[in-house]
Amino acid sequence: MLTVKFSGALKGENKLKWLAKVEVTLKKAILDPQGAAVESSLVTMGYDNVQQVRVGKYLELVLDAADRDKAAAQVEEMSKRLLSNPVIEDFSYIIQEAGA
Amino acid sequence: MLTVKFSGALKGENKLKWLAKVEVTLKKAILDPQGAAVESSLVTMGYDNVQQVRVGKYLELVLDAADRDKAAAQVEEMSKRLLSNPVIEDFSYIIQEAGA
Amino acid sequence: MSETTWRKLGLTDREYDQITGQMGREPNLVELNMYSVMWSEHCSYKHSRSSLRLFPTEGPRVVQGPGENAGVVDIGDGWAAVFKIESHNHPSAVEPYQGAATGVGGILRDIFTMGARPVAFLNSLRFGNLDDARVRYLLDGVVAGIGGYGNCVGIPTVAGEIYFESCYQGNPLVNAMCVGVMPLKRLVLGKASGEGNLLLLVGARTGRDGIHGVTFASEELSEASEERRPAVQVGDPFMGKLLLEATLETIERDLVTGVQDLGGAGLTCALTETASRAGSGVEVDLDQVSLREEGMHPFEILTSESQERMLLIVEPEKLESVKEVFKRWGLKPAVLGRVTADGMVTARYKGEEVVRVPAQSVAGGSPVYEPEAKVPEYYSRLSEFDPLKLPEPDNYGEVLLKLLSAPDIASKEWVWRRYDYMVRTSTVQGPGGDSAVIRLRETGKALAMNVDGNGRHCYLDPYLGGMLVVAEATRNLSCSGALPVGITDCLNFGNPEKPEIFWQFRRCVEGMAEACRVLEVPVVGGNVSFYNEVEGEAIYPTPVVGAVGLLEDYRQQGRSYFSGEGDVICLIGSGELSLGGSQYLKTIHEKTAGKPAGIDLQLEKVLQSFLRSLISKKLINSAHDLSDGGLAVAVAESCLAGNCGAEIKLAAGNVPVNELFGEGPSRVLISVPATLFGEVESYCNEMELPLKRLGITGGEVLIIRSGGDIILKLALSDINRAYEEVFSCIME
Amino acid sequence: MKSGIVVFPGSNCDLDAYHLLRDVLNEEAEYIRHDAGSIGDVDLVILPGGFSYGDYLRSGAIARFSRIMPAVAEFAASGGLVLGICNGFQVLTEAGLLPGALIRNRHLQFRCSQVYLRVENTATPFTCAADRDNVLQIPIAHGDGSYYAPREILKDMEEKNQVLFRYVNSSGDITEEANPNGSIGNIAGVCNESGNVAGLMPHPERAGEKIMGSEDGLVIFRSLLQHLGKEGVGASV
Ligand SMILES: Nc1ncnc2c1ncn2[C@@H]1O[C@H](COP(=O)(O)OP(=O)(O)O)[C@@H](O)[C@H]1O
Ligand SMILES: [Mg+2]
Repeated sequence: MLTVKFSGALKGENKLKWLAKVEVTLKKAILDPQGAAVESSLVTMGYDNVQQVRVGKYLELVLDAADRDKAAAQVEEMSKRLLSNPVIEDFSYIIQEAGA
Repeated sequence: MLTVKFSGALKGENKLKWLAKVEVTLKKAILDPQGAAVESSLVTMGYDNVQQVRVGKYLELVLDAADRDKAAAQVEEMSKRLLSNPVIEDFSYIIQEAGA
Repeated sequence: MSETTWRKLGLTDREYDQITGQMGREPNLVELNMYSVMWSEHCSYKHSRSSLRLFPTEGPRVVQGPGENAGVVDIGDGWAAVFKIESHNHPSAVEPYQGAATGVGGILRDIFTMGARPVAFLNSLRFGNLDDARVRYLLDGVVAGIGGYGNCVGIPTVAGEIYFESCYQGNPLVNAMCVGVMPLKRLVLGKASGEGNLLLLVGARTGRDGIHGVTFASEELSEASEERRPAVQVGDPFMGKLLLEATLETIERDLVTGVQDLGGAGLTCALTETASRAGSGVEVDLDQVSLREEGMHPFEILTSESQERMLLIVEPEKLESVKEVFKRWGLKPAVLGRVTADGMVTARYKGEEVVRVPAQSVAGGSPVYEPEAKVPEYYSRLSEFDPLKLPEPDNYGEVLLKLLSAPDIASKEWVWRRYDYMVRTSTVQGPGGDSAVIRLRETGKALAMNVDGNGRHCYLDPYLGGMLVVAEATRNLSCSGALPVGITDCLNFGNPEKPEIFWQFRRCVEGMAEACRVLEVPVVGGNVSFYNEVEGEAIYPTPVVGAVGLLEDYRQQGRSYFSGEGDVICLIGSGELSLGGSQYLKTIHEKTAGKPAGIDLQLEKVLQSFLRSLISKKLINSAHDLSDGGLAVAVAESCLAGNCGAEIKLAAGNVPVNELFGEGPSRVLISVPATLFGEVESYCNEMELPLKRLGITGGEVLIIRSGGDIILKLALSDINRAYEEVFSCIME
Repeated sequence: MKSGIVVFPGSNCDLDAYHLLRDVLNEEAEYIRHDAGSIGDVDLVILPGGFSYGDYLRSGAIARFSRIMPAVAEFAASGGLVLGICNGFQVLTEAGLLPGALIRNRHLQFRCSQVYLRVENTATPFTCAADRDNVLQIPIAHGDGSYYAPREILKDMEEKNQVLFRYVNSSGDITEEANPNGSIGNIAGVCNESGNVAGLMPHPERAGEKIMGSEDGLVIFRSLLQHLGKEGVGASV
């Protein structure tokens, strides 16, 4: 399999560590039975002012990249290819500096 | 079962809608088999600059509350009681205005 | 070393003195930690060892009895069955999903460690009352965890049992059993033998999880248990599956000398036990252990209970081949050190020697206690209770429906449909029958298996209860036509340092041992779980027996349900009955009291062998063991599973409530094709076994007469509703 | 017929498929490792059930990046027959070789039980030996088996007869109660546009012997044999 190597870009001195936080949620059009189950549990527990509970995934990862844009581009790509399934899910992410 | 009712507080006119976003992650010391599997998959896919992948849960919910503090207090309580298991998980959340 | 240090680690002053005596010096902190975990109740069996010696552990088929990771029994054709049961009660009480999942993962490793291919999981569960939301949460989590691990590793979960009593409210029982098979010649033991052989650690990386898990299992649950939370581990069934396949491959290819899984007490247990079993020593370098966290102290590395790890003993020439096998499964073994001849476990860390302890002393030098036993105050008081003094119910049909919908008796399909019980396409009898049956493709034979326990009986009369549980477990096998070949047991009790609890324990073991002797089934392994108490309140004494039997032909297993119109229904076996400790008393009168019916073990033995021969001669269509709820429940269950009604008649003059709902051992309901009845009857006379002709199968109703009067008449559909729907209604 | 059964780390129904093909049907079968570069000379590729990579992240998500998958895609593109069972079906949807996705069962629980299926299209290599009115009894065992596809895609699939199996009751009716997992349109199995790649959540390989409770799963393998027989076994290679 031909794989894309990112490490090359990092060999420079200005390689930095970034923390990416990715949220993956079911598309709005898709029924979310987990969210519904959590909502009904919350209501039975007495929290009857709660609505529209949705349950998704939260991923954190650290990556090396020369700058924030490069980090973001890679996170975007990984999210599309592996971390989410575009048929059923949306994703969003933020990138923070994670120190050297 | 004695249940805590929150709806009472909301009967007033200044009832607002809040959007809570809750992230639930395994405690740092606890093994995260999913994170490990995702990490090694990313590495074989060529993203070998990625480390420390952790997979958790992401929850979104809308609740009525008179003010942000009240909303936060309730989200905190629900997170402890139901949304996470404090034995193995940590959680964090943010509260946003969701409109009326 | 100050006394607070060892006391904090759960060691008594005397035990500390014994340690210094055996070592010839004071231990350092790392060594003391190793002693602390290995001398904990969970690992050292210090309060139970002398009682366990009562079990008969030998027999013509026994290849390996207690003392190894699992028992091994010869099943002919050069094949062996390997099985063991283990508890994971305390972890499941605080994190039900992971507690149960890691329990399953742990027992799985005990089986493939021996070289056997695991073929089935079973489990025995106890919870508090289902009207408590926390109990429902625990049940749901435990079931999901058992399925989560078992389904993922691809081994069917085929049988189990679940009971609900308030004594388990804060301390549920989660006992998991695994059965494997292997060619006899493949057997490997957990021994570090051969000076110069290498020690390899493989599997998950080592983290801080589960440090002092065994001490957690060796104390009562309390508020403080919450702070022990790191003792809860997360299972990784995917890693478990890789380890299983890779380890079996190295064993098949004869690449390893010894194998030991890492369970309770982690590396400490694995190193000291493998060395002590072989009479050797080991020398390891802790820097080679691949860690998940930075800054772990040597004692943490040595006592971590991180899951999914194995220790292999390998001849140096075979190292590369072993590495190559693991590599193909995505795993990388680390060479920790080597086997020595000096009887010591030596560990180095960052170039310094941090441990040097005698292996025999750590693994087997703990004191053996002979605790005081005392008959509890409740014993005679409860046994004086006479259930027959209670008013006779006025509607037997209603009572039966109530019993069938009691969570103890009701269908557990809600539970077992969450387990993949079919994977490996060898489950020829899955959950729901008297025992599960797994065919062996290689030989055309089959293994029957089941788990049984009855805390109520053991509470009311531990000696009798101990006999009853062995009798019932093996009887269930015989009802499937299988010859019992061995049992494994899990002894769940309260705090053995309390004389009343130790009395329960001792008497149960004595009863079990006696039954095993008479019925000629050896105990080939097991587990003891003490300290099942919450704030001083103990659970019922709950020994659980996992039994394994052999069927010569997998196509010949007996069925437990009626399968055709016009068959003669009979009851064979003992006539002794009692409502004492019965399900009737519990469900209808909310009472646990009275004397359970006694057992004649000789009669039991004859009955079981008679049943097996009825089945192998194809003389009967079904055989169903009479257990909780007595005759009425057994008949109803036989009707339901085969969707076939029945009409039966009780002898006039007896008390109907006792006849219908009384419980007693050595009783089996059979259905016989009308044309074969004469033959069965005379065969039964020949064996001097009592036989009572009760009625006939057919129709869509269950009718029970006493004398001439119909005392119970229910449509199968109503019976079905009571039996099937309760569980999902409560849980969803 | 020669089958290649792909073994991913965590596959666990590979043995069952192998056993059915070899011991019950007396056909050739071999295992193909997930890290093999090619699939060799086979008539049928089976992606078996199980928990590839523990089903971590999403069922099938990690397996679909295995080294063997480009070869499977190539085999499919050249008209080769590919059958995904349960986890194998999930892998095929993740890889885009079949439309749609499999999400958490509606009731959120793993479910192991016998179900009934109706064959919706008998003109494919996987179903040509079936009768349209036949109701098949085949077991399921999965936690993520709820089939989903966006409306437009579903419409397109229906038009092209890509729905192969639907969950029905024992009399063959599509009902809510007969749907064990909340699948859209009771869909239990689908194929690609050209009909040579199919996936289903139920386990036909577990329904191949009476003693296992049903032999109805054999119809799928008999179809494949019939189809290949017509074309001549191995003729395409
Ligand atoms: N109740 C029992 N009956 C028979 N054997 C027992 C019992 N309890 C423990 N044993 C035996 O003692 C040995 C040690 O048990 P244990 O520490 O649970 O093993 P492991 O660490 O492999 O799980 C095993 O061989 C086990 O079979
Ligand atoms: Mg062991």
